[in-house]
Amino acid sequence: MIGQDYWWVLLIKAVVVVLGLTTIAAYLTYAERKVAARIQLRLGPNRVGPFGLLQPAADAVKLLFKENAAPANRDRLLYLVGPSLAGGAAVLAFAVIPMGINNWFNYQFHWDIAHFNVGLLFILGVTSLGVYSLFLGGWSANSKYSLLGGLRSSAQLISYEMAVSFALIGTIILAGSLDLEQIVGAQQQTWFIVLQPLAFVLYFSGAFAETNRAPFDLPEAETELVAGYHTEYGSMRFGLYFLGEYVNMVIVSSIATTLFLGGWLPLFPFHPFDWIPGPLWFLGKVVVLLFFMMWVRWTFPRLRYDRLMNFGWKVLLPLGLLNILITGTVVALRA
Amino acid sequence: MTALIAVVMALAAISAIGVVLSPQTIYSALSLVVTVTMISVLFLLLNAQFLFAVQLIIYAGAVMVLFVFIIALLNPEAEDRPALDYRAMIGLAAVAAVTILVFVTARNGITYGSGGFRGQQVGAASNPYHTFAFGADAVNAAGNVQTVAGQLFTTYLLPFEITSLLLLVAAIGAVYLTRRTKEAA
Amino acid sequence: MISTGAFPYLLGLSAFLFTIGAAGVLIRRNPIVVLMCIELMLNAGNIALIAYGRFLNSVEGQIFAFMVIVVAAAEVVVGLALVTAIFRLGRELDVDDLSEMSE
Amino acid sequence: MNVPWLTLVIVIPVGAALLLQVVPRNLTAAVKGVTLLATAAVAVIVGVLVAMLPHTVGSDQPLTFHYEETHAWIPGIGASYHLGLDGLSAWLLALNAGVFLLGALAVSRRSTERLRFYCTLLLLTEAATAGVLLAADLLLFYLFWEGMLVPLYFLLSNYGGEKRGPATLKFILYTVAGSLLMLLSIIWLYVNSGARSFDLETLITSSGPAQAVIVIPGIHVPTFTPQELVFIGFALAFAIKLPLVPFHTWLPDLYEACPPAALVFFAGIVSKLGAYGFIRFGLTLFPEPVNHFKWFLAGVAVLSIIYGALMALSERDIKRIVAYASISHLGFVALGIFSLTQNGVNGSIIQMINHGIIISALFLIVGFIEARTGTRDRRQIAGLERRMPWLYAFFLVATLAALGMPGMNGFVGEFTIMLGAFQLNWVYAVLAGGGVVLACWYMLRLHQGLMHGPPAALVERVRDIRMGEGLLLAPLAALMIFLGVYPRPVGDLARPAVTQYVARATGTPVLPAVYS
Amino acid sequence: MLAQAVPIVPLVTPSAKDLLGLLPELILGGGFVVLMLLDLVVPARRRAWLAAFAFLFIAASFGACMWGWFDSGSGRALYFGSIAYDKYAMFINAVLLISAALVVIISPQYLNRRGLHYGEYYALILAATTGMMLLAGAMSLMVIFLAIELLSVSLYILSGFSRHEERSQEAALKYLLLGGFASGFLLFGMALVYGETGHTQLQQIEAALRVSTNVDPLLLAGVILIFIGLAFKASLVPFHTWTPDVYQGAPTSVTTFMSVATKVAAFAVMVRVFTYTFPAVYAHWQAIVFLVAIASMLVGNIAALTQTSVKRMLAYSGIAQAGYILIGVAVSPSEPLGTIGVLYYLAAYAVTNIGAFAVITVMAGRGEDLDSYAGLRGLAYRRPYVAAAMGLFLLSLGGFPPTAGFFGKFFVFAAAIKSGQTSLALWGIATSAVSVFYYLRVALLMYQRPAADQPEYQWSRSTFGGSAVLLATTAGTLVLGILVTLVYSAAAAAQGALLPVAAG
Repeated sequence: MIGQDYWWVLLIKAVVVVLGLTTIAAYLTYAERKVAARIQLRLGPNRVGPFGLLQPAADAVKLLFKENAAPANRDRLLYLVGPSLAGGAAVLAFAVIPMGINNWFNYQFHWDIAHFNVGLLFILGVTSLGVYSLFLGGWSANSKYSLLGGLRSSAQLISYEMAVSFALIGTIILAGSLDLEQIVGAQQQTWFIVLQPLAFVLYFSGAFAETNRAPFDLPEAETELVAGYHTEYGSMRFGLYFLGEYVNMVIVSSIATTLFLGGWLPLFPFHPFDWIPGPLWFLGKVVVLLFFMMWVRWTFPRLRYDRLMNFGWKVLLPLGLLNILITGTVVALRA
Repeated sequence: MTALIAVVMALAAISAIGVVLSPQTIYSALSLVVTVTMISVLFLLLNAQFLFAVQLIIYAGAVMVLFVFIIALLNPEAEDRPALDYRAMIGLAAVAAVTILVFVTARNGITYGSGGFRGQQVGAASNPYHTFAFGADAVNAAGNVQTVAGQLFTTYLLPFEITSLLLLVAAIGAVYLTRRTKEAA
Repeated sequence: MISTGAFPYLLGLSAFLFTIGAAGVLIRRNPIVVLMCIELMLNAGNIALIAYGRFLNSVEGQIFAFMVIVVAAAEVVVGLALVTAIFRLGRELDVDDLSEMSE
Repeated sequence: MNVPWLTLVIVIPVGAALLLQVVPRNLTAAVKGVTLLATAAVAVIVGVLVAMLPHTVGSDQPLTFHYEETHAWIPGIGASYHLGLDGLSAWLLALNAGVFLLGALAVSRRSTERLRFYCTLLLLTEAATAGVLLAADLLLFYLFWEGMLVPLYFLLSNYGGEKRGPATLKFILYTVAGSLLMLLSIIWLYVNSGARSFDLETLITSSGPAQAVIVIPGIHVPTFTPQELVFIGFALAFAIKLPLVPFHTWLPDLYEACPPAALVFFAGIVSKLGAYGFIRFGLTLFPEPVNHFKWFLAGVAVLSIIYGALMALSERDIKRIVAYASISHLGFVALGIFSLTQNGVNGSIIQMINHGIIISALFLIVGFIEARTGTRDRRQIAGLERRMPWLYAFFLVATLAALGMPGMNGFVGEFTIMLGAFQLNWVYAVLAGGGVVLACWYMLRLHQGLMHGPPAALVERVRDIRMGEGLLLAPLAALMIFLGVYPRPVGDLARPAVTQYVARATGTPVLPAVYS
Repeated sequence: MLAQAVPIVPLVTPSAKDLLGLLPELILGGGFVVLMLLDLVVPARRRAWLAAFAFLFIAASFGACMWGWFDSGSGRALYFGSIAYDKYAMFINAVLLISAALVVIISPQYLNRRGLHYGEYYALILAATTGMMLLAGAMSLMVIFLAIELLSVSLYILSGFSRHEERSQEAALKYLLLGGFASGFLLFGMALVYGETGHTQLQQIEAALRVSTNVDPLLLAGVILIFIGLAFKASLVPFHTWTPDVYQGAPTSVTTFMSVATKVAAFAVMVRVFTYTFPAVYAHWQAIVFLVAIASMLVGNIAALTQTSVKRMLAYSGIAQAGYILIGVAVSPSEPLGTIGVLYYLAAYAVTNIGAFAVITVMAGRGEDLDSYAGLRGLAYRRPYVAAAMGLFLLSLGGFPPTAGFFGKFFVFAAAIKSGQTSLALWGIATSAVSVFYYLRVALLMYQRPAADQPEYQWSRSTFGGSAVLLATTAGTLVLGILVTLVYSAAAAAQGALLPVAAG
């Protein structure tokens, strides 16, 4: 079931989430530059607004007003479809991420758009569509660099999706449900990062690859592919891809939070920690993970492509299977 | 909700036409992506959540990507035959006829009457295997993933095992057929 | 959710997809597209299975559909492997031309 | 007497054929030796069996089988391995053994090239024809009947004249079509008999009365009853094999293309099997249809007699002349059968034996002539009398026998048949008599043309037949004369069986055996 | 909202006894996996070992079949009605296993000559046979569908096994596309039947159809679509178009296997589904089966007349043979002789056709197939025994006694007449007469002297394996043609114990 909300509540939730995600994504670009600057002993953006906080807005204006330069023999329709889809799948997946439950005046309010009894499956299903955006971007431009980038990214995404899904199954076994709220609820005592450390590492490694971030950012490797699948994109169309990447980051962090870091649950299940509302806990954990991703990006070298694929198939996947095997055995023995 | 269903079904149908009539292979493939996605939504609406996920992950996320991949790699040229020639016209007429016929047959209440589906009534009378042991809404109450999974590994274990063999065969075959050997020219 | 009244429409859609897939197999020549049309037919079968299963309160439909998806995946993998192999041998892809042997 | 003699008759040739496969191909003497030995052994066994066959009517059984062997074969459908010998088949079996022995003797030593294959096929054919004559189970009968075609096909298509390809195909297609219809009829009989058995004796006793298909109640519409249709299925198969006139077209072509040595047994026995089938199965299983159709069938037989004779008159190729003569003679056989009288059927059996002997001799002679002169055109040959006195003598005997000269065996058969035909209707007998007159004409003309007058150019250098060849013809000629003077052995042996058959066909009760 | 996750349906796990009943299939499926692993360790020069291993597995599975045949516990459905453990399945399994064994024996020589000797071959043969055996026992629409796919996918790959030959690859692709097309029909038909009866298990479908009074058009559509799907696999007219091209393009040893085993499995399931599950609607599907049978006999035989390639001729002849076998299905379901006839015909067809194809396989030269009629000319002069065997197979295909083919035809014709459908038998007989023409034409060719200008064809020497197979098939053809009751009584026993009807 998708939920029992009134349709207008749903609408409001949806609008808020979409706007919120775009804003967060925009500010993540700012954060990334700041973090990069700190790591490289620089200042980062600091001209537009206080501490450069308006920089994302300025970027947005710039991208919007730039002239559209597009390859002449592109596939006109798909050239437009590609960027439009970017981030779409990710936003859709966010619809079922629970950020808390409140009971207001006998109205049970779920901090998500849709409460869905097989939320995890929904996420896995929807995120598997993300590949098309990259692929279409790479293919439609009719340029070999973008094509190679597109193909690489698709291959990479598919390979890692397997590993990532396997990593998640351990948590499902522990929680005994696919309902994300129930999975969070099962972490009341112990977060799954404690019970499933290997799975968390596997998932998050895979998540880097899924979001095309360093050290797995082969599809858009500047030095080899001149930025990969979006080489031939400019102005706001490029902006959409850019935005999509950061939305993706938010999503993978949210999933990791929900499945491994106890979602909206406080760090410790007692006062004063549980005075802080659940959604804030959730956001906090997501922010920590996002920072971690940026940190990694600016401190790790990039893998070679074949190593990347090997890593996915020959390390992550077997380990994921092993994790399932161990978890399943333990759960079966204890039951 | 009815509007949603109608839109989803219409999109599925239109994109299916696109699969057949697109002059370019890649458009066919992308139309098929839309079709399978819409079908997955239908599955969701039909309370088959597990199938929804499987449809998206396997079909949209893997099978269709493979298609798109191969098309991009091989880059087959557009067909020289016009997509909408007389054969296509005949085909589409047949499609329309069959669809309407099936619709009318199903609509006329032969398949189901006031007492529910005929298969259900007849089945209930003749069933030693508890397939209908779930009450009318047992499937709907909790996620039916559990029900499906439970049945999959007990009653339908044999078919399930056959699929594993099938996948193994397909994998071996694909590797064999695409493997480059020294004697390859 | 979906009421019984929608059933004829679902079955109609299923029949539509099935026949259009079948028509596609017959009128298209590119093997990749033909393969896609076959997928369309299998999907149509799945819709029918799940729609029936939903209104019969039976899980058999879903389980069957699941198996079908697996089968379809296996078939596509082999089919595309063959397409690649033929392409590598340097042939144009055209079903009507796949008749080197018929004299 | 627990030795399965009848099985041995079938098995010995098959075993010899298998044995031949391991004999080295170039050892022609060994190949010939094995073949001869096998055919001779069969001939001896058959001879003893026929000599010892009791001349009695079975008391409690519808048919009079001796030396019976019955084993379950396909018990699930009631098919059995049932062999038996009676007065009807005994002489034909003897003829069979004889012509194959002749065939084995007549194999030319010079054509060593594929002798082994030839001998294999000859032996297999012998086994199949013997099986046809011995089988008392319909399915088993069909097995041999159809199986016979296989070696014959290879024989005809591999060793023959230039036109053998189309001729063989024509023959095979004709006969296969006919026998497949017979198969259908056999199955129908089986299904509708109620006894669920293929055994001839069971089927005879259990076949129900024919039910007429009533198209419009109260009005007689000439339609066929199911049983009549089934009979037609059988009759077509037999008529093609015999052959009766509209189905005869394969015969002259095939005889023309057939190698002479093979013709000895092909013409000698294979075409008799159609007539044998008519008597054995047609008369017993379908008494009513046979009675119903006898006017028509006898008419066809008369047509065969006259047509064959007229065609023989118009031909120049001596082989074809003999072939048409054969059709004419077989018409007599058919006429005898369909007269449905004791005399007629008895005459048919005698005539079958006689014709087997005569036609074998004629084809041997034709073969010798062709081998020596290199032609078969009767107008190019003349005056052989002087060059080949021995051949002349044998040919004279055969000619006289063929045209039905009293004192020769041909006369006995034809005369008895005419008696039967007369009992049926005098018109048939008169017309058949016309056939005899024509036979005199064409046979004497042929004989005169070939033998008398000044020698033609082609005849200048021919030599007379050798000793071995003469020894082939001598027993045949002796038999022609012997059976012409003393035909009783054949008639006596056949009479008990014929009594039964005719009684069944005409619906008259079997009379107590009157042995005179 | 946090509903507790509790199992809704009581879960019953299959018992271990079920596993035992599935032993033949398990051995073969296990053999498939083991062979794949062995392929990794066996050196390339010793790949014949793999054939030996495959043969061992087949033999073991055959042993299990024999055990199952005499097991008194058989005659029931395993895995909750998914698969039958009855004599019928064991009969078909035995035929399939013998075919597979014969193919495995002739393969090493052929594959070596063609440079195709890879370990996957044997593994895939085992996988395909497993699929066919599962199909023979299938008692649920799901298992039928999956088993068909298992065997088809294996055969698609095997058809394209000659990787560097366009003909083989194209044959495989064509086979796959049309096979997939057929699967679509099959699936849609199954969906409709499932929806209208509420079941996928054949026993329950049969019971449901018996109970129900009115017949829904959608149900009939489903039945007919299932028939179409199966007819594709059995290559019946008008769903036969793939057959000649695929038979010709695929490596001959694969064609040998495919031409026989697929047909055996397809007809096995067709009998179980149509004769024993859908008898209640016999009146509705009879006409279509009837017409398809006649069309197959006509088209197959007439098209075979004009062929000049042996493989194509045998392909069309196979179509015609399928038409004859279908007679056994088209007769009334209450006529047991129909099923017995199908079983007998299948056994006869298996030995004969494997023999005929084995001759082509054994005689194949290096790198090319013995394909044209001209290539066979004069075979009897150089290889008299092989030619004699081939002649025997052709006669058997033509239905001459005393060979296996005669009794195959005899039983189905008898069934047709017995159930009052004489016209079917008449069509069969008319087309049989036509078929004699082209079978004997080839037979004659072998015994003709090689023409003076004929390019000398490189016939290979038959190896031990090839000779063994030819000897076995020759013996089988004769045994089935003379000692009929051996197989007939087995077929009758198999028919008598056939699920789902035997149980209810």
